[in-house]
Amino acid sequence: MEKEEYLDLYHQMVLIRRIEEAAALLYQEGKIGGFLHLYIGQEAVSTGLISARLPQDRVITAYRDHGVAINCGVSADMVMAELLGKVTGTSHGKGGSMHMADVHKNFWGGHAIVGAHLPIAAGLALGDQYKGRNGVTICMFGDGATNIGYFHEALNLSKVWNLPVLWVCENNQYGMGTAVDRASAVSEIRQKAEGYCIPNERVDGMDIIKVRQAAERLLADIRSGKGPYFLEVETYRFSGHSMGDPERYRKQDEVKRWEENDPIGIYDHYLTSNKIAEEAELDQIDQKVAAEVQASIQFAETSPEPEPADLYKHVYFDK
Amino acid sequence: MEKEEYLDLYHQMVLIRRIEEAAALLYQEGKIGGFLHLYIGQEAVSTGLISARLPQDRVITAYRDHGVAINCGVSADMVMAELLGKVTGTSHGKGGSMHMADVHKNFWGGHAIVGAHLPIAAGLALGDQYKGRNGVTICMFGDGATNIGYFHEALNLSKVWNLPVLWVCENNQYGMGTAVDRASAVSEIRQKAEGYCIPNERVDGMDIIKVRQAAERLLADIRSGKGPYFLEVETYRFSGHSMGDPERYRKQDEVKRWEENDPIGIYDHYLTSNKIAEEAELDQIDQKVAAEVQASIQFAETSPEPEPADLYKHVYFDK
Amino acid sequence: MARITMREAISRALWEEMERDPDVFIMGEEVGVWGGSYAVTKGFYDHFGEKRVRDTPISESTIIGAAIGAALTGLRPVAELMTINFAFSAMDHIVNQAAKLHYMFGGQMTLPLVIRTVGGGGRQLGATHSQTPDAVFAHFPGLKVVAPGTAEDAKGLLKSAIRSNDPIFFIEHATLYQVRGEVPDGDYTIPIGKSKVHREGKDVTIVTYSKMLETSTKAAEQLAATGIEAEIIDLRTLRPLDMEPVLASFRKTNRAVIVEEGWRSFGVGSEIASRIYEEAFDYVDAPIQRVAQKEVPLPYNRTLEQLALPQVEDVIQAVKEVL
Amino acid sequence: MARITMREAISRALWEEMERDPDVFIMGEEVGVWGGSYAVTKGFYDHFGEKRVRDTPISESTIIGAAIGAALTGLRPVAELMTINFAFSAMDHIVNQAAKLHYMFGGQMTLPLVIRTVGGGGRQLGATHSQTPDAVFAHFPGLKVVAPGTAEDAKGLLKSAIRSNDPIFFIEHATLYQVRGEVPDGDYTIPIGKSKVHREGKDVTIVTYSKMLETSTKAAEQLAATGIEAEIIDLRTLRPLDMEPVLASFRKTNRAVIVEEGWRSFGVGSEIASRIYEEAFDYVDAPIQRVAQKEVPLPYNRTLEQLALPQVEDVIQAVKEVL
Ligand SMILES: Cc1ncc(C[n+]2csc(CCOP(=O)(O)OP(=O)(O)O)c2C)c(N)n1
Ligand SMILES: Cc1ncc(C[n+]2csc(CCOP(=O)(O)OP(=O)(O)O)c2C)c(N)n1
Ligand SMILES: [Mg+2]
Ligand SMILES: [Mg+2]
Repeated sequence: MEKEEYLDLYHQMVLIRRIEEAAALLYQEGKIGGFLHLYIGQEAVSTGLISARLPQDRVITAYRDHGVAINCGVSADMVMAELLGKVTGTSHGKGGSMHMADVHKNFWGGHAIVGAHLPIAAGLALGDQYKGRNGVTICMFGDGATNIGYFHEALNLSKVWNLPVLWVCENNQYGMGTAVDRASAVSEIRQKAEGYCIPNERVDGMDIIKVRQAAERLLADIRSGKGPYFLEVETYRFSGHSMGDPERYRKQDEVKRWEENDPIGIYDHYLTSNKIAEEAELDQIDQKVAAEVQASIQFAETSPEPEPADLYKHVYFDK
Repeated sequence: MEKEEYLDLYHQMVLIRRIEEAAALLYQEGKIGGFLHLYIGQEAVSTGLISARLPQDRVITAYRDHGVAINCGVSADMVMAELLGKVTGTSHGKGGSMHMADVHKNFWGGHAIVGAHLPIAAGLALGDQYKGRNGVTICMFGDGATNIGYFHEALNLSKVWNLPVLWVCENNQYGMGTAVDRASAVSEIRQKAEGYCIPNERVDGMDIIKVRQAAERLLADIRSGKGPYFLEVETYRFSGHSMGDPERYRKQDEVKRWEENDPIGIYDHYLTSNKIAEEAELDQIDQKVAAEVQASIQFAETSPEPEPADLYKHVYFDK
Repeated sequence: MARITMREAISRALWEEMERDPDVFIMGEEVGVWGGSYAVTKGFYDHFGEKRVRDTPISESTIIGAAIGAALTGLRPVAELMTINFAFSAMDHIVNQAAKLHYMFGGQMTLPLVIRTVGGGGRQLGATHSQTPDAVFAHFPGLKVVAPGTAEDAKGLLKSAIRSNDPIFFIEHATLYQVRGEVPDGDYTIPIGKSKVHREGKDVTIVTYSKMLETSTKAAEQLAATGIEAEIIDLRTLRPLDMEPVLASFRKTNRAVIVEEGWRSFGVGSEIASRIYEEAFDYVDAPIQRVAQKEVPLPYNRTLEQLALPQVEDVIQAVKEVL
Repeated sequence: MARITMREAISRALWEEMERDPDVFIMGEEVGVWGGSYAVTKGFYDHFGEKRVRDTPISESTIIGAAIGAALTGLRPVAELMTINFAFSAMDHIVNQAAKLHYMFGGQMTLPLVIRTVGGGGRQLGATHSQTPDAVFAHFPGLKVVAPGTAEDAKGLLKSAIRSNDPIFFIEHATLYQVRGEVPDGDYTIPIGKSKVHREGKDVTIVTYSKMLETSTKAAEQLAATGIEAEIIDLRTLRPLDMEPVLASFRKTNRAVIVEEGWRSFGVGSEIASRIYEEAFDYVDAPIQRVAQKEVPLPYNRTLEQLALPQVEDVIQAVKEVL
């Protein structure tokens, strides 16, 4: 990687963090409605992964999607506008936090039914395979999602049809309040891939470099026709599952322990200790991000609401 | 086993075979309607398995259920009557071929939605665990059924909750016309159990002695609290998937090869070569079975149809 | 009598039934350690323990499937589907298994099963998380579908559901949990399959249930201020459907408005209207009006969402049209 | 024109569309090597190859989910669900995904997707395999639901469905496959969302679709022998619902009978009846009658099953009641 790209990754991670923090405040102010699932703590995962993709690679994820949108190149403005339900948002204000997408950025959403997007991901990959395009579909999902039937069916199909999918389980230790072991027969989620003969590995999701390197290697493998691969990424969400989570299911010192592995801190340290960047350069990015987030809020707040007539738009494509 | 039991197993296998043959004819005569899935070729599986159970062990299976019903102790009369849609049938003529059950024999059906009975089986086992009863639930299903999400969810739950279930996959090489490899990422189905840390093994399903021994051992293990176990049984259906199967998907010499391993022939040979029984004794059983089947047809044909008012019975239990 | 929220009413019903009968237990996502995603089972895990308050993996089919199996063995599971939107992920087990096993096996299997779930829009959760597809579940014979609109009914109906020997799909409304109502103390039941006059009136019959009972009541109050007395019938159960109170009211008012939160087409209102026409045709003075959700997937944006959902003014408007 | 079966008509529509557009492909259980469990795709695998005629594992959610994904990339999948009873195993993907993605993401995703499936009772398949729950699918905005009753319509509607850019749930009826009808040669389409006068008459309007078109036609013929001329409207599409021909006919006859194969409560008939009353109230001379399936899970026994299904005599009886 060139220095510029290193800094870009840092920028993305910090931007995600600050957008999420701003969103939390806007939620408390009642400007954002519905559910709001923050990505704080997991920034290294999608930033590392998606930065390794080629433009033809599709990305699809669950409802914890703001960060993923940013990594796919969606602007902070559009993310914020969607959170505020404005027409300028990714989904014209119709989707909200859980349903962001930008197909021109090859970002296929933001899906709120746990696990339901895995079969869709298989289909995206099928589309590329059918047309002889060399794109890979990157499909992200949580540990909890690996217990639903959709997971099983999609993984099986991907192997039987040798589809170009990178399955990425973001194991953040909990599905809502349920610790992995209380819901899953195996604690190392990657072991599930064995049941489909899908090659698999586990990587530290707090270290963006490790995620990035794994993603590069695996995307190349899949692109060369080797079929699906399963990557388990170990991570942690620093905030509650969504806003208003009583968090009775985990101890504060567990959270603290993980927070000591803050992916941004780790990357900051990596950049400075390897002399890739100076602290001052990073500070500058921090400041730029602060301004960007402010501007995005401004953009979102001044953007227009959808028209009443928009209610009836997009039910069908054909007239 | 005592000689009597050996002979009883032989009797059950032959009875199943002859009932199926008779059913095929009655179907052609139009006396049986709907779908009819024959168990011919797989008799050693359920006979071996179910003969090893204790009375408190529950059995549940898919739509290929006539043989299972017989092995559970349902009379040929009731099976035949159900096939003919008579009130004297296992399900009062309301279920038909695919939906036989006799809860007093701890036989919980006969389920026609592929894989849907696996979660139900987990629940049956949960019932016993909850009440501190030491019954094991034996759940049988096909190779094709292991591709649907229900399979995944049920196996996972059984492990997480340590439920007393014996999962039995009857791998008869095809789900309708689809060979195992064309639909499943793994050709050895038992490998799927690895994804749930469920101990597993594969057994020759054409040899009733092997099935029986495995079942005895595994039921004892499960009963002792060791949790679920996965048994793959290799077998073959000699007839089509159901009546009217064009059988374009398999070659006649493949069928022939398997027919040379006829489970009844193998068992016959086992009994005589080990001097457990004489050929004449077995012939006698064959004759007895022929009479039994004739009598069951007689019983079914002379049994009454349900009353028109029965249409509205059993929609609800409560008035 | 105490003035408690519907959340508390439901919670108490569950608690009392679990105390009463050791075969009653709860299973579902986040019902235990978390205390229920709508806090209905808060405190249950600590009190009843993990055997009777069972957190499940995210696997809706198997939540219902396993509950069916447990019910077949004689237990009385209360299976929770976090929201009705996820019921589609368990659809086969609800409509092909729970609704049919008793019948299909000639009555030998019995399923004392309650499926509790949460429906409704209005919280900006977007199209996949805001549905009120109650009519869909009510379409299947073999299932009973209950959807209370008051705290008192919620408690009494849930107790009946738990004691019943049939599979019951029990729909709570997310935005009613906070609503308070008078609830009798202690043990009481309300029969499943009985509609009820919720408010008396002589000029028009409003037929509704669940959340829309509140909306309709507000409309009735505003109408009363203009001299129009609406009678409100609360269906409470969608299957089996008790038309008697509806017809009795209609024979008196000769005019009806049906108010439901779900989509209009192939919804609850169409069934009620058809039944009124069939059974009280000679009493019809004006075309029956249906008030329902606009036929779009519910959008996130608050203004659009509210535009799509039936409002008090829509009810008033509809009443004026039938008068 | 040729007199072919509905099976052939559907088969030809698929064949011709696959020949016309290389992005059209078929996926589902047993569509390939077996040739389709109802023989609709017999010969396709050999001709088009396994890339375009894709046998899938038994995993309904993923058949629909993967078809959705492929459609999002611009392909035109025709996903087959062996029967509509198994659609419940894919319910989330049908109603929460296919029906909503276009709307929920503000129009940026488009799903040119056809879900073909087979419904209907009458073949002694028992409760889980004999359903006609068409109304359930028609309840969801975002989905289009088509259910042809003639070979000609089947071919023309399926072609339109394949060329459409919306998710379409296409319901064939198992007992219509053998029925022959005149079908124009070569390429033609029939627009989705258009009801049609199937038989002209002046005395009563029969509104129906799919298999019940046949039943209703038989009834009309018998009625004609007694001097009663029934006009039959074939809905063909349940969503979007085209009421115009229904209303036009009703304004002429002032009497209607709605005939559907599915359960009566919360079914198709209730919606049609409600709409007629709403939109042609002044023309109503007698309460509209619904003919539908008895509200029980369909039993295996032939006599009971036929008792539960709507028969020609039921239609005649209902017509006599409205006259
Ligand atoms: C089918 C379905 N069931 C339940 C839910 C409710 N729900 C939303 S998020 C969630 C937990 C998912 O956990 P995981 O997959 O680990 O993702 P994470 O939230 O940890 O990122 C649940 C149960 C849902 N949205 N969809
Ligand atoms: C959910 C569902 N999908 C499809 C079917 C149709 N179907 C019935 S049997 C069958 C094949 C099942 O194969 P397998 O599980 O191997 O059992 P086998 O018939 O070989 O005993 C299929 C696809 C069904 N009944 N249920
Ligand atoms: Mg998680
Ligand atoms: Mg098989």
